[in-house]
Amino acid sequence: MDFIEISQTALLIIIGTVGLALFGMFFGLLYKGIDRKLSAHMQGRIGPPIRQPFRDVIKLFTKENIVPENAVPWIFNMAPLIGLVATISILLYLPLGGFPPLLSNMGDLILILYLLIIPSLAMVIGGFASGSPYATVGAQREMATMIAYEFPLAIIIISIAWKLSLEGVTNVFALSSIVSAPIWSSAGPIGFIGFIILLITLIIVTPAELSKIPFDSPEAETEIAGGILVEYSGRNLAMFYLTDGVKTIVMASLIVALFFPYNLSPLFGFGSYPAFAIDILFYLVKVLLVILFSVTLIRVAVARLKIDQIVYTYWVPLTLLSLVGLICIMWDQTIMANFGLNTVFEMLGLI
Amino acid sequence: MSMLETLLGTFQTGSGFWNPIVWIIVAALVFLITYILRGFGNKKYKKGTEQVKSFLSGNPEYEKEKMHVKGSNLFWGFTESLKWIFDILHKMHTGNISDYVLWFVIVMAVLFLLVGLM
Amino acid sequence: MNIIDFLLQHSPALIVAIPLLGAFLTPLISRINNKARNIFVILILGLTTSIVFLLANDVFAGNIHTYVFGSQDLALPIVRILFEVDAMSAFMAIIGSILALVAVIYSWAFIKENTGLDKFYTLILLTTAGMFGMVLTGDMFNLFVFLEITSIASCALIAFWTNKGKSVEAGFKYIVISSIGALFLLFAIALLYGQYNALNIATLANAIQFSFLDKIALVLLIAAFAMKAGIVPMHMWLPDAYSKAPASVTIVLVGATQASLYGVFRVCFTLYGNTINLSPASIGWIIVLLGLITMLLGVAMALIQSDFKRLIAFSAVAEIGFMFLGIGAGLTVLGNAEMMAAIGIPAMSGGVFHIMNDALDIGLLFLVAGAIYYATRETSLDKLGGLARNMKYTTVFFIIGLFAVSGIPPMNGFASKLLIYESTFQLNPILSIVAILSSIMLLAVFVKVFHSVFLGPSLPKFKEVKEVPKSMLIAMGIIASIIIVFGLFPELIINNIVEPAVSALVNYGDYIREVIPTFTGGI
Amino acid sequence: MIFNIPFIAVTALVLIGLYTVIFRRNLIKMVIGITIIQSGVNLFLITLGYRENSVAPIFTSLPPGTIVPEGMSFPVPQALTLTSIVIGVAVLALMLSLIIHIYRHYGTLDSKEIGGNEE
Repeated sequence: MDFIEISQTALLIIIGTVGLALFGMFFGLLYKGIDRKLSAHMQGRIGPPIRQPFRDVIKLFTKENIVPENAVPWIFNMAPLIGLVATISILLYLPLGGFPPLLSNMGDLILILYLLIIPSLAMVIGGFASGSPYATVGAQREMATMIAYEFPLAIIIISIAWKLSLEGVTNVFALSSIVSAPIWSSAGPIGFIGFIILLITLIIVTPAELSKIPFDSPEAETEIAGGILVEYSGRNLAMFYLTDGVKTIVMASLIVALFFPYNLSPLFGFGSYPAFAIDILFYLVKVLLVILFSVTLIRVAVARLKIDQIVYTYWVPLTLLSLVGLICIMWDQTIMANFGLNTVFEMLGLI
Repeated sequence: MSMLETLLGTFQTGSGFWNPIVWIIVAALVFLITYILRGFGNKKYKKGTEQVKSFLSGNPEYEKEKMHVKGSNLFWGFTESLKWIFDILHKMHTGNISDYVLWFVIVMAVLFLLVGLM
Repeated sequence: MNIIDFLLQHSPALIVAIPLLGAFLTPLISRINNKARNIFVILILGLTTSIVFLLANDVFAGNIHTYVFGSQDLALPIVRILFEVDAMSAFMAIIGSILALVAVIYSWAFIKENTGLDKFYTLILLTTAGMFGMVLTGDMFNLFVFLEITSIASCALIAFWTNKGKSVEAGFKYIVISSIGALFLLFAIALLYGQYNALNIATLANAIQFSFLDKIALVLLIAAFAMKAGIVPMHMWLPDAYSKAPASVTIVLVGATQASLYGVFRVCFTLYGNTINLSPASIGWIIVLLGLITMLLGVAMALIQSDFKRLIAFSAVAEIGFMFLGIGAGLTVLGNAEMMAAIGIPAMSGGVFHIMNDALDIGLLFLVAGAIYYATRETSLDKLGGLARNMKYTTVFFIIGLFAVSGIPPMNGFASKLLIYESTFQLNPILSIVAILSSIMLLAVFVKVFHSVFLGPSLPKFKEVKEVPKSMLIAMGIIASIIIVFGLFPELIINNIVEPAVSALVNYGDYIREVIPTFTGGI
Repeated sequence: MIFNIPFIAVTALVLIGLYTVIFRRNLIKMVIGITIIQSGVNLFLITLGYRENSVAPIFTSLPPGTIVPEGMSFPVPQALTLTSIVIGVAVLALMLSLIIHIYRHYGTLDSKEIGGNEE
């Protein structure tokens, strides 16, 4: 690698980073607006205009940025920034539309799993740093929720990687390999059921990852007055607001990349720029659908759970569900070879 | 140049990658962007007024010790829903030296069984 | 012959001899004054550390060092004691030397107000010497002797604050449990000696048959070493000992515990390496299973602790589970070249790297806990709070330790855990899932500490608390900077330090061939 | 059969010692238990060194007609046992001195009473 190549790569990464940061923030807020509008319509309200989140951010920027006297100022101010930075950096490892990940060979699925922890961790630490009892209660709830949903999430990610490793895919944790070998194509009938179970689990994990109803007890406005965010105001709150938006995009893109990595351009036979355009559009539609199902619908349909109920939900029913998914996939792989439908038919003398 | 490449090298696990330096560079870049963005916001607030008091739904503030949630009260929801596990664990740790030796003997017996079955 | 070559040639003996000599000179030196004694001890350990690095540099290049005390004649293999240093030994010695050096630097201010410090430093040097002896020796009985030296010295250190009942009690528990463990170890050594008339690890490994008695010996060895390493459910002495000892002792104890861990791996890979393929998976799976239980129970217990040091001790237990998982996964595929390259080597690299990372991370956290104790005389999480204002540097070091121990990128813990997750899942997906879960719970554990010690409103009773003295900050700074460097350049560390250690364990034949040139197995 | 008696004694001593450590609540008795285990292990070591009709391995005063080295009993187990006894004494002294301290602090030697400190 010579100097020119390195500088070209560096330039690409810099431009890509800036672009993705702006992309993430813009679409995060846009989807937030769409989500609010849709849920309002589902509840028979008119709802705010779609550009309302942008106005909210601008409004927050003009408000006073209060640092409470019980807070530890440097941690209190740093936490929102760190959260936003970590969230945006995940976008660089995710394939968006027809584009491969910008840093495709420099980070993998486990890294994304860990980077997804950082925004929640930043919120937790920010909440603890506010020094308010409400925020502390909210923050410890957020941490408990995090441990809770990480169990099924780990099962999902490891199951997918395990399945791919049996298919002989190299670098099974790299997003680019997962996208290039969609999991549905290699699964048998039982494995297919297994993956559907995993998809359902992941869709239920998403609201907790994003602190949305029914898993929003860390922020529960009606009981602990906003919880983690109770002491935040002004630009610090705006940072958390943006983090939330970007994180929605990240989670939706992750689901899209893991389960629906298909593109439209091969279907139409487009190349070059039309292909980019149609793939990006298709990707945005997929993200919208994922958000519709995993955030909006669940949010409208279900009421908030208590914190011990959240932990129970994730550690018992959902973990068991995802383990069933895992077992289905393992069964598909090992037992179908010996006791598959063909063998069963043969044993019954049908073939 | 080779030195630079070694330092920038991606860490390969056989199934994935991790390049800390590039992540640091990217994160620094994003930090710069967000920091500038944050700079557009209003910096001021009124120090020493009612504003900086903790929000307690209008209740008067307690003394500082009571405002600090104690360490052993954290993660209530988690310990509550998995209470039976923690109860068993608590019973296991008696703090009695005889029990420590007993556990050692039990583990040895189990290992004897496992290795003997081999 | 120039001095470097001379030092290198005699380094295995010098690494043990210098701290041992220093230990008994310390009471004499402290007659002069306290400062001279402190400088003397730091110099002794600095010298030892530099010799360790010198030796390690040579060993990592591929040379196994042997050092013979007694008969040079190979025909009488028993009438001598052999030190044999391969890359794994050197790796453990590096960890031990760093921890010991940091411990004495930290002690300068931390333990200044206590009496009986000449004995304190003597015991620290003795523990260190015992630890080095354990990892460098090539002789089973010698291993037992060094284990006992380490146990006795560290027991006295745990009970150093004899004015506290709990410390004495913890020391008593430690000596009871470790002497029983050591006796069973001796029993196992006697079983091996009775059959093969040898005590040398390489000679034994060459001759071993995996007979019924060998199996008994294996169980006794694994159980005894695993107990000394703190494997659940034999871990209960560890939180007592770690939490009641002074912080600078705890960090030496971490090294001593890991020397026992080294014992497990040396026994499984080298001593029984040639025969373990007779029962390919079982021993490895037992180790993996112990690792999983250790991880989950350790972290679950840590979650409900309300004492700072006890909580860190339980997470240290959980961390040991990760090493057992990684290296045990390698043991399950030992002797299968294809699986070894795909699963074993990455998993073991993760496990071995994690030994180093755990020593640094847990060490740093214990030092922070010690600093908090020094500043406030308090370790209960229910009584502390709001210290981030008074102790900024300590807070930063704690945040580094928090991120490192829970494996948040870009710290060193992430690299080793990544290796473990991304290799063990091929054996069984459950292994990785449990590992990821425990890692997240470790994060929760330390976030709880972060809140209850550093954050929250500033409490009136801690208004006067000041930052700890410079020597403690320097000690914490050394470890923190190593953590960051390891986190930023994991590839360099893996290639240059971890990989040789892993291949020393996997290619156990080289270790045996160094003594028995005719040995043919273990390629 | 007669040669198995030492091994039976070793097993018995180790088991008695373990029983004492696990089921006795007095710390002094537990220490005695550890000493019994130690005696068992030492006996085991010394038994291994036994060789029928052998002489002491002192080269300068061998009785005439001794086969070297087969006719001599091997010195290593004795050396091991001696080392082990020395270590045992050190451990014993340490344990007893700690017990004195424990008695001063707690006023009792009951392991259940001093033990129950787990948070």
